[in-house]
Formats: sequence, C-alpha cells, structure tokens
Amino acid sequence: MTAAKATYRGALREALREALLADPRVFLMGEDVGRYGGSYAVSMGLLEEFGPERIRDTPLSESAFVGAGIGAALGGMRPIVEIMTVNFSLLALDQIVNTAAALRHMSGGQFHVPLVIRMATGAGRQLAAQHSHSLEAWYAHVPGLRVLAPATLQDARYMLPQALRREDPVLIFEHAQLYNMEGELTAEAAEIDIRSAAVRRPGRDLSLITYGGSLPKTLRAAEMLASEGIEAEVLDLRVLRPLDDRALAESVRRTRRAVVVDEGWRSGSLAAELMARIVELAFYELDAPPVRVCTQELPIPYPKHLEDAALPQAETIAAAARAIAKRHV
Amino acid sequence: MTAAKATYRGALREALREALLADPRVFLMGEDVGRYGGSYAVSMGLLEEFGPERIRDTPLSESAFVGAGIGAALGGMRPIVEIMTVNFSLLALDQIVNTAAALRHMSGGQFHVPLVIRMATGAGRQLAAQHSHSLEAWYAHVPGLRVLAPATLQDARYMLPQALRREDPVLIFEHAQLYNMEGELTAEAAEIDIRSAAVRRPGRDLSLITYGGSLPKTLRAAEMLASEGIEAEVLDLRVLRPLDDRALAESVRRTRRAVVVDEGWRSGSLAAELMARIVELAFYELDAPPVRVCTQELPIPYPKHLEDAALPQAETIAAAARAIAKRHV
Amino acid sequence: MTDPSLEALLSRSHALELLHGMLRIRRFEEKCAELYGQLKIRGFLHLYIGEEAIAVAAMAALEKSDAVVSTYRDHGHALARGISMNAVMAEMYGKRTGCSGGRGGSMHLFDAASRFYGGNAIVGGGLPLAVGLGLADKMQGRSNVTACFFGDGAVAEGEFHESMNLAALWRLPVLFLCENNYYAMGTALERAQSETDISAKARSYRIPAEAVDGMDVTAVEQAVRQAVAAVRAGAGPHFLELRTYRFRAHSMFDADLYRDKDEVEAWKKKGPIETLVPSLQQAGLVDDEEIDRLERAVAEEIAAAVAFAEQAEWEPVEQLLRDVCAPEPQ
Amino acid sequence: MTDPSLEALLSRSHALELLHGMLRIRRFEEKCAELYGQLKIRGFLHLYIGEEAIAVAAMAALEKSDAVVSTYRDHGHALARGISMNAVMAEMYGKRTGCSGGRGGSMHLFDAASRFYGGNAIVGGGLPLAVGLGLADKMQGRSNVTACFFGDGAVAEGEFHESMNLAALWRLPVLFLCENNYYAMGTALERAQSETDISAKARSYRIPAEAVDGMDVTAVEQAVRQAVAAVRAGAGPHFLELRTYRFRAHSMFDADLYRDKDEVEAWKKKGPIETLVPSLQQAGLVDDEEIDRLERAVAEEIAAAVAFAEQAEWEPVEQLLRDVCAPEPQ
Ligand SMILES: Cc1ncc(C[n+]2csc(CCOP(=O)(O)OP(=O)(O)O)c2C)c(N)n1
Ligand SMILES: Cc1ncc(C[n+]2csc(CCOP(=O)(O)OP(=O)(O)O)c2C)c(N)n1
Ligand SMILES: [Mg+2]
Ligand SMILES: [Mg+2]
Repeated sequence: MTAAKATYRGALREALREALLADPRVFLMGEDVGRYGGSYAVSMGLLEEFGPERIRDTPLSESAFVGAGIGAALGGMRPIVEIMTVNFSLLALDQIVNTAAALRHMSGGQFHVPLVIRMATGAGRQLAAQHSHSLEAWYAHVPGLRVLAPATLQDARYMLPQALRREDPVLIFEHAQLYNMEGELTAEAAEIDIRSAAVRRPGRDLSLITYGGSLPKTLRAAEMLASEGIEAEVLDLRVLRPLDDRALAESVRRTRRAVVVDEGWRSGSLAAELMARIVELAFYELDAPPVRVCTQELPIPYPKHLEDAALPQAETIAAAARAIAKRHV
Repeated sequence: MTAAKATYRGALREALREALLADPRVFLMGEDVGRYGGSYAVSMGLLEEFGPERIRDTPLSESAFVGAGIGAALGGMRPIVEIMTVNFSLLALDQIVNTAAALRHMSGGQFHVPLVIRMATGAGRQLAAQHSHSLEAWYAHVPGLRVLAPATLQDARYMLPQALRREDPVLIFEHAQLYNMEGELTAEAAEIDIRSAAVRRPGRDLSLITYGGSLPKTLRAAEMLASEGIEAEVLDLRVLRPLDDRALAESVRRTRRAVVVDEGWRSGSLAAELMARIVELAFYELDAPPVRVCTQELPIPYPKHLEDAALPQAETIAAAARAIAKRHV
Repeated sequence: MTDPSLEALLSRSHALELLHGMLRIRRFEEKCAELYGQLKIRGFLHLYIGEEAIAVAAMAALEKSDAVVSTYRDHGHALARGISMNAVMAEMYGKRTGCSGGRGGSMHLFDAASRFYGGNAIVGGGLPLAVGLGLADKMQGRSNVTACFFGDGAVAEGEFHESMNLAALWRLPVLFLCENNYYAMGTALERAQSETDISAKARSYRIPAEAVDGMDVTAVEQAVRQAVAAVRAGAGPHFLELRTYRFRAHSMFDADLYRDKDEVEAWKKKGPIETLVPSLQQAGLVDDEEIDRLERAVAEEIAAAVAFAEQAEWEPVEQLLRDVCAPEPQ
Repeated sequence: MTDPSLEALLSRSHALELLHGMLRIRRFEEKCAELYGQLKIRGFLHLYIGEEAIAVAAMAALEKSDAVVSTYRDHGHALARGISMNAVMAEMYGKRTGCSGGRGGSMHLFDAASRFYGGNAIVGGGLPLAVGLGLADKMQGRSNVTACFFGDGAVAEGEFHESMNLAALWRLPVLFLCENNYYAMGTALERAQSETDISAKARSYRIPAEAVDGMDVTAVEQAVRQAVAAVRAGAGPHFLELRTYRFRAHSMFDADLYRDKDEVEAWKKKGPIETLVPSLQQAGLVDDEEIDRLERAVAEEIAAAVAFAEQAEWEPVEQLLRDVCAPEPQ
C-alpha cells in the first residue's frame, strides 16, 4: 500500500483528470472551471490538458448549464457539472428536482440522467449570509438523487469514479473548509463505495454521527472526550441519500447514545432526519435521548466570533456528548 | 356567534378582499391572478373590483416577480405575491432565501421585508411528478421566514390579516385539495393567531400531529380509531415555522404516543423535524417510539391507484396509530 | 437528404399526409375531451386543437435520429412524431402500456424510440434540456438536430434567456420552435412582453429567426425544412416563431373568460385544417370522398386506441417504487 | 432640479468634487487590500479600483430620495452614495458600528438613511429588487428613481431577462447601470455572451439604452443625468452600459491568470483618475498642490476611518440572534 502526500483539492483534481482520461464522454462544465481554474482551484490546469471543449466555461446561468448537463447526459455524454457553490444551486434547483431527479420514473424508465453535479458547500470562511449555506438536507430529500459528501482525501479521490459509474444523477458536496486539508492518500480505491457510512473512529460509549465539513470538528471533539475517558465512535455518513440505515442502527444499538452533528440550520436539518431514524431503528435500545448539534437559526453573520458561535464547534459537540455520555466511574 | 356557509376558496378570497379594502398599500401580484381569476379561482372577481394596478397579472417569471414583491415591500407597499403552485416556487427560491429571509439580519436590522407569499401545494389531483410537490419543509428550514398552513376555513379566512400585520416575510401554503372544502365560517377572528398549533380533536390515547392537506385525512383516521376504542388527539400545527413546541410537548407528554402525518417525502420531511422535537421535548415520557406517515419516496405518478398508494391516507394513518396505541382492554 | 421542391411538398400525397396528420390530432383530442368528461382521463389536459399544423409540419421535416423536446401541451407533438396512438391513449388513461408506462399522463409523454424527450409541465423547463441534447450531438460529431417546442409564455422565463444565449454562444444544433398562440393561460402576449415580436427577441441573441404563419401547414413545413437544413449543416441554432391560436380553453379547468368570443371565432376560421381543406378542394386535389376516407381511418384508429387503453392493465401497486433509480449494482 | 450645463459640470469645483470622490474610493480600497493582508478584513473582498468614475458620477446625478441597489463590488457605490467612510470601514472589519451593524462585511453594505439597498452576493440578485422598488415608487406616485448596478456577468442570468421585461412592461422608474468591465471572474464577455453589445441587448426589451465610456467621469455623469431625468419624468426604465475595467483581480483569492498583462496595462492608462488629472492640469484647472491637498484630505479620512474601525466594539455574542425576525408582537 503506497501512500502519498496530498490535499483534498488535489485529490478532487486527480479524480477529474482520471475520469477525463478514461472516458471521452466525460467533460467538466461550469462557471470559471477553465481559464480561471475553478473558483476553488480544483480544476486548475485541466483546460490546458483537455482543451475548452471538455473543460467548458459557462456564462453565469445556473439553470441553463445544469439543464444542459441533464440534456447532454440524455444525449450520451457523462457530464460533470460544477455549480460554484451550493448557494447558487438554488437557481438550478428546478432543473435538478423537476427534470434530473424525476425523469426516470416519469418516463416509465425510458430515460435516465447519468449526471454528476459537484458543488462547494458550507460556512466558516466569513463569507456571510448569502455564501454560507449548507443545503445538503434539501437535496437529500429528493427521490431520484444520490447525494455524496466526501470528508476525507480518500473519498475526495475515489468517490467520483464511482459516481460516474451510476446511471442516475449524483450530487457531490465538497465542503469549502476541506479543500486545503492535507494528508496521505493511498492507492486503495477498492474499499470506496458510495453506499455505506464509515466508522472513522471506533468507540463504545456513544456515537457521534456526522458528515462533510463537520467530520474534522467531530473527530477533534472525540479526542477531547477520549482525554476525559469517554470513548466516542465517529460515524461519517458519506452518503446522504440514500442513508445507510444499517451502519446507523449498528452503531447506535451498540453505543446506545447518539449525538448528530450537522452544519445545516437546526430546524429541518439532515440531523432531524437522523434523529428520526435513530428513533425508528433503535428506540428501545437507547439509554438517552439522541441529541443534535447544528447551526443556529440565523443567516450566517460575517464577523468571525459570530460565525463561530453560529456553527457547530468541537467544543459544543463535546459538551453535547458529555451531557448524555455514559460515565465509567 | 354568527356562522355562514363558505368554502376554503371563498374564505381565502374574502380575506384578500378585506385586506385590499383595508389598506391601500396591499396589492396582489402573480401569474393569472387577474383576468384569469387565479389558477384555483381564488382571486376571481378581484380584478373587476380593484383594477389592474392592485390585481396585477405578471409574465411567467417567478424569480423576477417574487423579487419585485420583495422590492415593493422594501419600498413601503404590502404586497401579496401568489406563486401559482409550490412546484414553480423553486424558480424563485433564491430570492426568497437569499434576499427576503436574509435581509433583516444581513443589514443589521435596517431593512425588513413585510411580504406575504401565497402558494398552492400538495398532491392528490393526479397532476403527476412535476405538479405534486409538498415542499413546506424546505421553507420551514429557513430562518427569517414564517410559514403558515391553513387547514380550516377559519384559518383560510383569518390568517392573512395576521400575516399582513407582520414585518417579515410570511409564506402561506394552501393545499390544492382543500380549495373546495365546505363548511361553516364564523366571524370569530379573535382566536386566530399565527403562532400556535391547535387541537382539532381531543384525545387521550395518542397524538396525531399534522398540518395542511393532511388534516382531513387525519381527522378521518381519528374517527376510524375512535370506532375501535382508540381516542386520538389531532394536533394541527398551523404554523410550520416557528413550530409551536409548547403545544407539541403538551400533547405528546399527555398521550405519551405520537404519529406524525406529513405529505412530504419521508426522508428529510417536516415529519423528521417533528420526530426530532418529540424526542428532544419528551423522550422520557414516551411509551412508544414516535412514528411517521409520509409520502413514499418517488416522483408522484399520474394514475390514481399509484398516487393514492404514494400518499398518506386515512387508512395508513390509522394503521400506524394502531401499531403504537395503548389499548383499553 | 435533399430538400424536396415546393411542388413536391404540395404534391397530392404529401398534402394528404399532412391533412391526415392534423386530423389525427384534432379528432384524438376531441375524443380526449370527451373521455375527460367521462373521468377516464384525469389530471390536467391541455388541448392542442388549432395548432396542429405546427406539430405535423415540423415532424415531417425532421429525421428519425433527431431529438424532440415538448411541453405539457404535447399530444400533437407525440402523435406527429410517430408515437403510436395506442401508446399515447393508454398513457392518457395512465395504463402500463402507455408511452410513459402510465406514470406521466397527458403532460408527460415520452418515447425513447423516437427520441421524444417528453412533455414537461414546467414552463420553459425543456429549453435547457434541448441545449444539452444539442451539446451532446455536437460534442459527439453527430449531425442531429434537436427540435425544442415551447409557448409564448415561456419566452418571459429566465430559462429562455439563458438557453438562447448558451445555444447561440456554443453554436449548438438546436431548432427553437416557439408556438405563439398569443396567450399564456389567461395572459395575453401584450400584457406579458414589453417586446411582442418574439422572433425579434430571438435575433437579439444573434440567432437567425423568422415569424411564420403557424396556421399554414405548408409554410410551416417549408420554414422548418430550411431551418433544419441550416442547423444540420452546422450553422448553429435557429428560431422560428409560429403564430397560431388555441381554439379551446387552456385546460379543462379553464372557463376561458379572458378572450373575446369574436377573436376566437375569427381565428377558428383561419384554422390549419379549416383553411387547408378548401384550398385542396379548390385545387382539385381532394374531394369529399377522400376526406371522408381520411376521417374514417382516423376514427377507426381512435376507436382502436380507446379500446386498447380500456383493456390495458394498470401497473400493479407493488411496482410503485420501480424506476425511481436504477437498481443498485451488485 | 434643472440639468446643469456641460460647462457647469466641468466647472472647477465640480471637477474637483468628482476627482475627490474617485480618490476616496481608490485610496480607501488600496488601504483595504493592505488591511486584508493584515487579516483585519476577511471573507471576500472585491475591489472597484479602475471603475470609480461610474459610482461617483452616477451618485452625483441622483437625488437623496432615490434608491440604490448594488452588488458585492459595492465599496465605491457606498462611499459615493454618502455612507460615511467610518461606517463602511467598520463594516469591513465586522464591527457593530459598521453600516450593516457588522453583520454583512464587504459584500453586504447597507444604509437605510441613503436608501442604499445593499450589496448583494448573488449575481443578478439585485435586479428584481430594483424592479420592486420602482414598482413601489410608481404605485405610490413618488417621482423617485431606483438606480440598479450590476456587472456584465449578470447579463447572462435569467433574472436579468425577467427583470428587464418586467421593468419595461410596467414602465417602471428604474435606471439599470451595467458596469461592463469585460470579465465575470475569469470569463471574458465574448466567451459569455452571444451578443456582446450589451446595450443592444437592453434595447431588445424596448428599453432605451446607450453605451458610455465608463472611464470618463464627465461622460458618465452626463449620460446618467439625462437618463435619470427621463426616468423621473415617467419615461419608464432606462439602461446604460458603462464600459470600464477592473485594475485588480476579481477578489483577493484570484491569481488573475486569465487576462493579458498588456491588456491590463493598456486599460490602466485609460483609468478614470489617470485621465482626469492630466486633462484638468492641461486645462489649468488644478495644479500639483491642489492634488496634494486632495490626497492629504483623503489620507486623513482613511486614517480616521481605520482608527474608528479599530477602536469600535464587536457585537456581543449574546446578540447573535437579534434581527433574524422582528420581535414577536405582544
Ligand atoms: C414555471 C411555471 N410557471 C407556471 C406554470 C403554470 N402554467 C402552466 S401552462 C402556463 C401558460 C404557458 O403559456 P405558453 O408558454 O404560452 O404555452 P401555451 O399554454 O399557450 O401553449 C402556465 C402559467 C408552469 N407550469 N410552470
Ligand atoms: C448566481 C451567482 N453565480 C455565481 C456567483 C460567483 N461569482 C461571484 S462574482 C462573479 C462574476 C460576476 O461578474 P460581473 O457580473 O461581470 O461583475 P464583476 O465582478 O465583473 O464586477 C461570479 C461568477 C455568484 N456570486 N452568484
Ligand atoms: Mg401560449
Ligand atoms: Mg464584470
């Protein structure tokens, strides 16, 4: 098993390169993916390598170029559409919900949309109210979509090829706070699937359940808890739709306590769905009510101290865990 | 207390008339609200009474006319914007989320948006995949919005004036299955607020929690249950954001059992949020896990038997209730 | 394929084909309206009656390998494209032998075999799709054309603007066919558009555009043939505004109170069948007997389609969740 | 208000005012870039440097009762509109004395007193808002004008199209000011638009439109004055395309690799301050001393603004949830 230094951004780029090299039907399309190199520099250099037909800059018209991705997928291509951030995806939501997600069923199985949509998500960079949304929960609500949240280098590198193998639309949410994350990347793609959650840290005392940009914070919280004698298991959902009920049930039934961590606004968050499932799957095995740590219910403010206070943090996660954790006295 | 025969549609129309008569700043704007009389005939006759300035037909451009409603509210008017149905509201979501909901906070309290947006919602009329959405849960996720779901004639008639009294955006979801509902309308507006849930039927054995178009089905389920000796309380949420935690807790703590009924797709539904809250508010008082009856996870199909199978029905609600109900043996 | 001469177009057999195509749509929809009254067809039903020339002429000018994107007013497009009337009628009923497996109903006719990418119940929603289909053809070096139908109402939507620009910017092989029937539900064009000359709007994106009498089936066919040839030759997108009128209400729920009775009557006189029949008769190309023969053939086809739909099975409720996603790979 | 003659516009004191206005923006932003390097300002920072003539001239032509809708590139608009530099700088820091209470930062400057309806970080998002503000003025019989700024990139968005149509259809008192700096982030206009003549696009909605040299502060002022007068007089919306260039990268994260260095240098020579100063000097209207005096005044104002922002308090975390909604009525 070889391992190389890499970044999350670099891993995403390598995945794109590999896909473009492997299949002539694959192309990347979105605002500033080409000349600019991607607003988060993920596609830097790809225009030079693959040319403007396959690294296709689009005008500012989210609805049309996402819809064009759907049409191109129907026409036999394997488009990867980048929506610069989830914030702008609202402008393309009609195409995603009413066409991409519905087409297979609505057409009685005649048409399907093998489209991958990537977008940056999340807060934490002081970009204020309109540039800090975490709307994964909305997309995870829609039948017909598969929703992925790579939170590790390995997933950033190896989820894309799996997504491109699917016959239906797959959305990949890249948390903006992760792009600079560094680490080791192994060549082991075999273990990567896009069906299951992954235990990122085993533990017997309670389950911390999270995904995406909240994973590093949650792992930090688990370390803090460990130093206090509480062994938290950290479950990374990885796939937000369809959720991996088996892994969820398995973890919670074992630890009997759960904290769900989610950067979405509390009410109507993905965390709510997880709370509901925990109760549905393991009510009688719970030793304490499941709790959630979410973003507070306000448009994200610009100043750092207020943004920090609005979002889940390792400290608040640890505090929530402490409140329900089993103590080894 | 005088009571008059009325319909839900007529009650909505009377509310509009009253508002237009009472305040010159109020106007109604949307696709086909004027000449056509509203796609669900709610505004029939208002153009003749109030003229085209105040009953304002718009071109098909959901984003612009909702945004124009926001701007007009900022400019001192009290617009009521009709989006024909929630299905088309996706095209206006950016304006609602990124401007209407965020403006007060983002501007440090300097600006606010006293705008009312009405839209039809829901399935049940064989309108198929693109015309049958129930996306109240999405809107109820957004800080800065207030979300109402009138399910009775009284609410259809008296929620609007309350909404117009607010200084922030209020969304009113009218379930398309309710427009023809007939009943008695009393002149009692005093009890109508837009903060609290309402018990529509008292009961001690379990709580059926619902809103909007699912209320009639839920009441039918409660009757079925009553005939079997199960006394179900029916709680109509009425206000989907902010949720009335007090009423929720009060009901569930008393009955110790809850079934949430919601026409949204199961995963990520408003029902998930209610399940989470029930657990947060009353975990130790529950005698059984709360359950939910939602729409199955697929684009709504056209044929009646399939649509019926996809949606919550009185029978499925009653069945879910039976499974967790306390039996008086 | 070479462009048939005008004479050829006007040749008797072709004229009869066009007339037959229009009659099929007209009578089919009349039957649908009746079946709606009998509650056999439910949901929304938008009739194309009055606009038949456009679908019939446009489809005559397209190849089998071309793609078609339609709207919720799609019966005419579907029938003219060659989807069997049985499959369309079964879909109206919601039966499993319908062209969308019964799932879609009137607004969502689909057919993979004829590259019919569907009815779409979101006004303007098909335009970006057509752009993408054109993009796929262009990137794969195929000389297909994507024909995209939409109404005058769709022209106000943002998606129209974005799609026009993208198609023109990337010179995509898309033919935009705007069925301007002067109303979007109850809203007249002049109360919806600051510029009511729709083809002029299209030209503002540098897309060659022309307004055509949509009631004249020959004029439509000629215009579409020319545009298709240009698009297929790589000239980029083209745009046709087809001026027409719907003779019926917007949908079965519409009391049609917003149009002047005289206006409707005047347009009915200009109808595509209403004008073609006498002109063929005057030219001695058809006689009453011929027309009768066509009408009988159409009536038989419709009767067979109704019988087919009536006897067809419903999809079992157990299959409700089929085709939401592809089955999970093993 | 009467329209001042060209002479008056060019009068020495007015010219100095315009120059002063532009220098304030230029130096303020240079300082901001520095403060960004010092991590005093965070998040996104989009500099307006090079485009100052537009904000300064446009605001000079507007009344206090008019409304302004801006973009995320809003410092120039805010300062020229008359929001105090202290309040803008404090907002850049995120302090509670900022013009948005510190909540918004660089992209979200707001000011109720001057009817400045904000920075907007959604490209095109301000256009429908401006339409609505114009609608409110028209319905209430006020003779205000709403000035709406947006970039060339926004022209591709569906909201542009929908807003143009609505404003024109309803003849609303909105002045659309398109700051065409030829790039949307790294995407050049000709790779974003099939029709690169933006004012021609505007005319396709029947909105009177004109392209203006956005580097010439006098030309901009004259054009805006004329357009404002027409709008105020009830002529409906007007549109100006102001041709300009940003001298800096799109944002502080942008390595600016997509523009030719020569192109940037050539535009810098045409800059609004770069050209105004020598022409005033040649006309003998200013001397070096005068320029020095202006620069010193600006430097002092900026130093004071920095000091103001530095000493200002942060909003206490306890107030995080204030102003999400109005307090619940009792
Ligand atoms: C985005 C959207 N908004 C509104 C509607 C409701 N609606 C259905 S058809 C229609 C009118 C469309 O008119 P036009 O495009 O001219 O087509 P026509 O019906 O005349 O063929 C409207 C408003 C819709 N389906 N989609
Ligand atoms: C709807 C939307 N899409 C994408 C972005 C990301 N973005 C921010 S600025 C920008 C370029 C806008 O260019 P232009 O309108 O020309 O304004 P300029 O920056 O040149 O002043 C882009 C793509 C955004 N903020 N909003
Ligand atoms: Mg029409
Ligand atoms: Mg620009």
